Amino acid sequence: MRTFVRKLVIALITAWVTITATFILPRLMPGNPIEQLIGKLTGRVTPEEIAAIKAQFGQGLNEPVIVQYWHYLVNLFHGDLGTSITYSPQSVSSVIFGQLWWTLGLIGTATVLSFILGTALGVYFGWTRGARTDLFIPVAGFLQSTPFYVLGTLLVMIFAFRLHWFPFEGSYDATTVSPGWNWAFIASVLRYAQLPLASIVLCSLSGWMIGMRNMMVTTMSEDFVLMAVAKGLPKRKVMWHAARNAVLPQIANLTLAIGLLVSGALIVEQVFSYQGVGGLLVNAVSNLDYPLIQGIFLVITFTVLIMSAVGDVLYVWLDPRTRTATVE
Amino acid sequence: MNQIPANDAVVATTNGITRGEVILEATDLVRRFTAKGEGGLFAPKKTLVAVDRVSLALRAGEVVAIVGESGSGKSVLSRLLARIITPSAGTLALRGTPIDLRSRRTTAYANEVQLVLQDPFASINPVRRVGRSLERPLRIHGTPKDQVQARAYEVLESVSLTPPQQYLDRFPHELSGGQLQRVNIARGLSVRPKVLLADEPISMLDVSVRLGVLNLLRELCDAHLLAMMYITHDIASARYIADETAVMYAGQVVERGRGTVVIDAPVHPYTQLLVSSVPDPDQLTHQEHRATTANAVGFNLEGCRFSPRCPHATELCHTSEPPMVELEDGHSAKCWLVADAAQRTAVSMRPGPSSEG
Amino acid sequence: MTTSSNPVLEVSHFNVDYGVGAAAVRAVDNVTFTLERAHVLGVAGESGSGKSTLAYGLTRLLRAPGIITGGDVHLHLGTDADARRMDLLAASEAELRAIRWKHISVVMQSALNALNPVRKIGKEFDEVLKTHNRSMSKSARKDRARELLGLVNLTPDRLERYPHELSGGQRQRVMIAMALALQPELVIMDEPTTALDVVTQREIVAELQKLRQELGFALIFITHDLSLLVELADEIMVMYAGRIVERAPALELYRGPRHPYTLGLMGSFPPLHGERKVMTGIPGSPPNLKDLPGGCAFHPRCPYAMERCTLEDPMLSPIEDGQRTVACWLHDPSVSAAVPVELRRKDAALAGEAG
Amino acid sequence: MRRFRLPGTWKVRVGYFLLSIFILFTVIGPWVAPYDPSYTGFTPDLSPSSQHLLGTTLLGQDVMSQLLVGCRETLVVSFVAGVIAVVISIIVGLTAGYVGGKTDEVLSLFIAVFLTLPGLVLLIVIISLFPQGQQANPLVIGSVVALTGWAWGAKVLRAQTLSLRNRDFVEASRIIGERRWRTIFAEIGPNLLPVLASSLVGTVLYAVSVSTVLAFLGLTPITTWNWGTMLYWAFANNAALAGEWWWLAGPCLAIALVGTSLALINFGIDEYINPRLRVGNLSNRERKRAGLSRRPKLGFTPVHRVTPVIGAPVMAGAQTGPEVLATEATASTPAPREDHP
Repeated sequence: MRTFVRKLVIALITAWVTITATFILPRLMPGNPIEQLIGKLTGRVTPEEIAAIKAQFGQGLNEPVIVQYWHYLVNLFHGDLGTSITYSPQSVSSVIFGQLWWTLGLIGTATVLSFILGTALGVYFGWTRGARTDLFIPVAGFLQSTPFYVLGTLLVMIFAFRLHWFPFEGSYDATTVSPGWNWAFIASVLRYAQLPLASIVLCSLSGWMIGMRNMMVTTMSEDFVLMAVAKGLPKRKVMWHAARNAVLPQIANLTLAIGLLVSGALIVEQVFSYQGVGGLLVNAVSNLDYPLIQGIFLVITFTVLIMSAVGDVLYVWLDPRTRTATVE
Repeated sequence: MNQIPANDAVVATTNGITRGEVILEATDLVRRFTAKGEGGLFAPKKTLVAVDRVSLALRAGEVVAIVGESGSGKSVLSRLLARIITPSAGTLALRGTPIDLRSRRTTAYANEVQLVLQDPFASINPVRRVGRSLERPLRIHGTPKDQVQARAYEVLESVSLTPPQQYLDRFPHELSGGQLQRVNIARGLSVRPKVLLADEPISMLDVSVRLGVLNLLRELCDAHLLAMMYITHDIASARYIADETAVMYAGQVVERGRGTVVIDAPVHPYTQLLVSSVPDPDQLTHQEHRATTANAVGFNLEGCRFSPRCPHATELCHTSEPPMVELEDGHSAKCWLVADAAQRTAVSMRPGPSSEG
Repeated sequence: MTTSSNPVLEVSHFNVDYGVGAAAVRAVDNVTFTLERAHVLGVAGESGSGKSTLAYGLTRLLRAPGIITGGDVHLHLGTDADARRMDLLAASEAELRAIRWKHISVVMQSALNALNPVRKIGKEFDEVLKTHNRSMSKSARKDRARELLGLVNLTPDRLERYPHELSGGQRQRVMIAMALALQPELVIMDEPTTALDVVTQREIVAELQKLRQELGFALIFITHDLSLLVELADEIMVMYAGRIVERAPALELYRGPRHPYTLGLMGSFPPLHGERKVMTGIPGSPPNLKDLPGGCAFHPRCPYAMERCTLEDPMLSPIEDGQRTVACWLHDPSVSAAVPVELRRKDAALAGEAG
Repeated sequence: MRRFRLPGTWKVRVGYFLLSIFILFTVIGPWVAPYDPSYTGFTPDLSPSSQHLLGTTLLGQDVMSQLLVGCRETLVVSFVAGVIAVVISIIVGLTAGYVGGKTDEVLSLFIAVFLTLPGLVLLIVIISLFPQGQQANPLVIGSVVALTGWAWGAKVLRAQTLSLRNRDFVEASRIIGERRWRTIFAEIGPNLLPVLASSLVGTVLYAVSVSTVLAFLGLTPITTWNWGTMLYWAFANNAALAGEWWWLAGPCLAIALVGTSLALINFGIDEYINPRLRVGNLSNRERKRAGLSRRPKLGFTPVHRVTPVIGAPVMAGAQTGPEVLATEATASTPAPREDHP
């Protein structure tokens, strides 16, 4: 229980830090970026919108900061992230949620796939360590240390441009299908998702794999695994004894990995011109669309928080030792 | 071995210390720990009493053995005496001078009271050469630089690591357990302390080298008139080395006595249990074992700590803490069984803790 | 011991190396012995003497880089009617799996490490019973697990516990109960009580003695505590630097050791009775297997060492009408030197006078 | 644990070799670059040739020169980030681990929060807020990257310090009266070196990837040369679409190789920190040399009868060539030590 409460507290504080950081950062930055922004925007947007942006970032307001903060929190609580500059007059939340599902789909599938595949491979490579399969480890190291987008670029070059096996950009074939719950659209989405997915999975899989392999090797030197052999259990059961324990640190590392994976996925979206929050973020940055940047940052952090909360629940569920408080 | 002087009139002195003189005296030392209870953030905190009103005196040239199982508080006691842990209550006096336990431990105190730890493989920094670990205490205690090495040689020789130059440049992993424990003892001795506390110094060693280290401790105690405390769970080794033995259970001293009396004629049921549990090939016949299941949980904090496991426990034992009763010269036990009838009724009238002074 | 012939385990010229080729270190060297049915063999020795390596090597459970480099190990399975002699070193993985736990079981030093931390105790019992007896029903398995816990004085509610929720003594009891689950002919225990308090150790040893009489399994019990072995074992084997240096019936070994190392080992345990006197233990340090002295490995620490000891390694040879064996030149008939009195007495009341 | 020296496996050696090449180019890159990387006067869109080893860009620039010149900025930013992150993680991790109690609670929370925040996104937010001029400063970029990347190292350091703090030698140094800061830095510190090295390598790896992403996205100035800006220009000019693979392959491979070299070194550090990854099994080469046919499997000790004469004393030192035993015995075979009582 204590672990649980602790994780909850950490999640809440992270959420609060994120929210507060998005409030403070634009106000703290040297050179007053908001003034610069407003200068650039003059003429492009209506005076009302400029006033709204000014209000959001505390420019030209006589309210004390703490009151601004309160308004900010109240707005946030109502799901109001302000108005996007680039996509004006759309609200930031509607802009983000229009794209979020693409990103969530990609990230979610990639996380699950890479975790399961990587862990399974790690179990195998750990079990057969000392065999020829050890040679895969440096290869995995190469993949692990290659940034997602570099691998994505290579995949595009080879499979899309050279071999024409896959489409090289976009999320679906906009010329032939239209979005909706129809088979043609779904098939197109699945086809277009393959390369981006492959590049994310290939890169993040190696991390899981190396981690799991090392944990397998470490766990296999524990007595209880030898004991399982001594009991005459069949190989797969012995492997399970080891894997069941070795997977625990993997899940504990989920928090870290998800953060990295999400960041990577945003960039991959960019490489493949895949629809989603990544493209939105780059657009927002190049257009100095601060409300949108803030919104994306918040939404992504919350996504990561929720995903790592799932990991934490999974961990407590899998490790009985965390369930009982022990007095040291 | 020449342990208890046959006659107290045979008085040896070194550095102005007389054999048998009380060097370090602890009175009613208490150490409580608070631990988080079960059930989330808001659970009440539990207080654990690791050391409960322990009094003892360490005398020059004598070894006091503290015997107890793991969790009996014997290691905490040694750290209280070394002042690495601050006592919750009680007093300490070094050569008659009371120590202010609220102040920081001074270098001077560290100079007088040294502690040798249990695990020789872990208690010397693995990335440093042995010589450096040995010279550090000397440097801290202000030995001039040019004398440090000479003293290190001297002290290595005194623990029979000869020739010393062979050991100074080695790394800990290059030495055996027995050699490392000697280095460990040498480090404790290098600053010429008056008190040496040894926390299970032989339990991690190979059986064949244990006796050598034990003998070394005894010799050093006699030669330098050290006041020594020897902590162990091995009763036989306590019997072998000690001038006085105290048995600890659940943070309290439950029986103590001079010489071998505690082990040869134990009166406290716990000491009896301990002694009868030691494998003893010479007495294979009477192995009938007093039924005391270790499964019994917890300590009784109301009455006698041992009463839940004690085969002789009465109602009184469960409700009221027994006093430390003096049986004969220097032998006393904290048990209602040995308290005579008169005392029993007298004390049971006024329940409450009482401890020996 | 050679007269009766109902062995459960026969070991001859057994060698175990760590590593291969030039880097190999011999951890068990030329070990030969026979264990009779329902007997207890105690193996004593210090760190690095090869006693654990021997135990794990015999069962072929030894981890890499351990390699069995020679000898034979035969296990006699089953009752008299369908008895079968199995070559453990030639056995395939499947054959080994089939006999493990059913015929040989193992108890390790630390029960905490030997129990899977994320599994309930009941699950571990269930798995063992299920693997080796497919026809057993789920409720029958559960009943059997309860019964087994009862054997070692534990209540059945422990089945629902995780290992970390039990005390050290309880865990070790669980391990012993589990080792007996399939009524094996041979149980190997590697320092099962070393990590426990002396009172708990006493209780477990008492239970072991009781169980052995009831169930009649043969036991190899490994420890560095000779006194414990004298109580528990029928026979004791003393190992030094990977070899057996002495083997004798337990009490005889205790009352009259023949090898200087055994004598020294006994002189290393202060007694619980009698007058206190200075004892010396064994000088020097345990040997480094990577760099063993030539000749008898014990000679640098041996107070009786002769020139021959530095040159030639003594073989384990029978002495005193084959009742016991020892590997020491002192007892060699061809050596003219007189055997010191402390190494030939029949019944010394107490060991430890020598040294 | 001994002195900190990485195991000399081929992985580590290859890692060192690759990394030292890149470090060499960091130093001499701009001097050995054949041309000015910004010079646009060459024939555009040339595939690799002896004149232009990595071809030219669509804008008529020499790719090789860009790669060599860009190496410096990329690696400098990454190492600056790595060093700053390690310094932060030492301060936070060591303090949390050694001081413990409330301090630890607060710092751990701090670490946990930074671990959860998606680093790159935070980075983008912060960088986008910086004024244009300062975005080019490697120190600024390095610091910001470090700010989002120190938490992992701090977490590992804290855990390691926590376990070291309870080790007997730390207590022993307190017993002899050592001062607290000396205990932390002189006694615990050296024991943390492998973990520190690992977290430095990890952070540099992270920084290489992240700083190039920033440039690639055009978030840091695109007018200076580093591998990120090379990719930016390549993508901006649709190099992939045009089939100009050399334009992309250079920076991509360089980034991947730097990453790989660091990952390989990290394998070595892992094996050093966790000896269980190292010992306990025989390498293929050892096995083959000894004529052992199969890989040892857990719980099935191989039987490999090598002693022709039963009972011949193999280890009897003097007789059977101690020189053979001495050569490798200390290096590769773990001491067959039984557990301590």
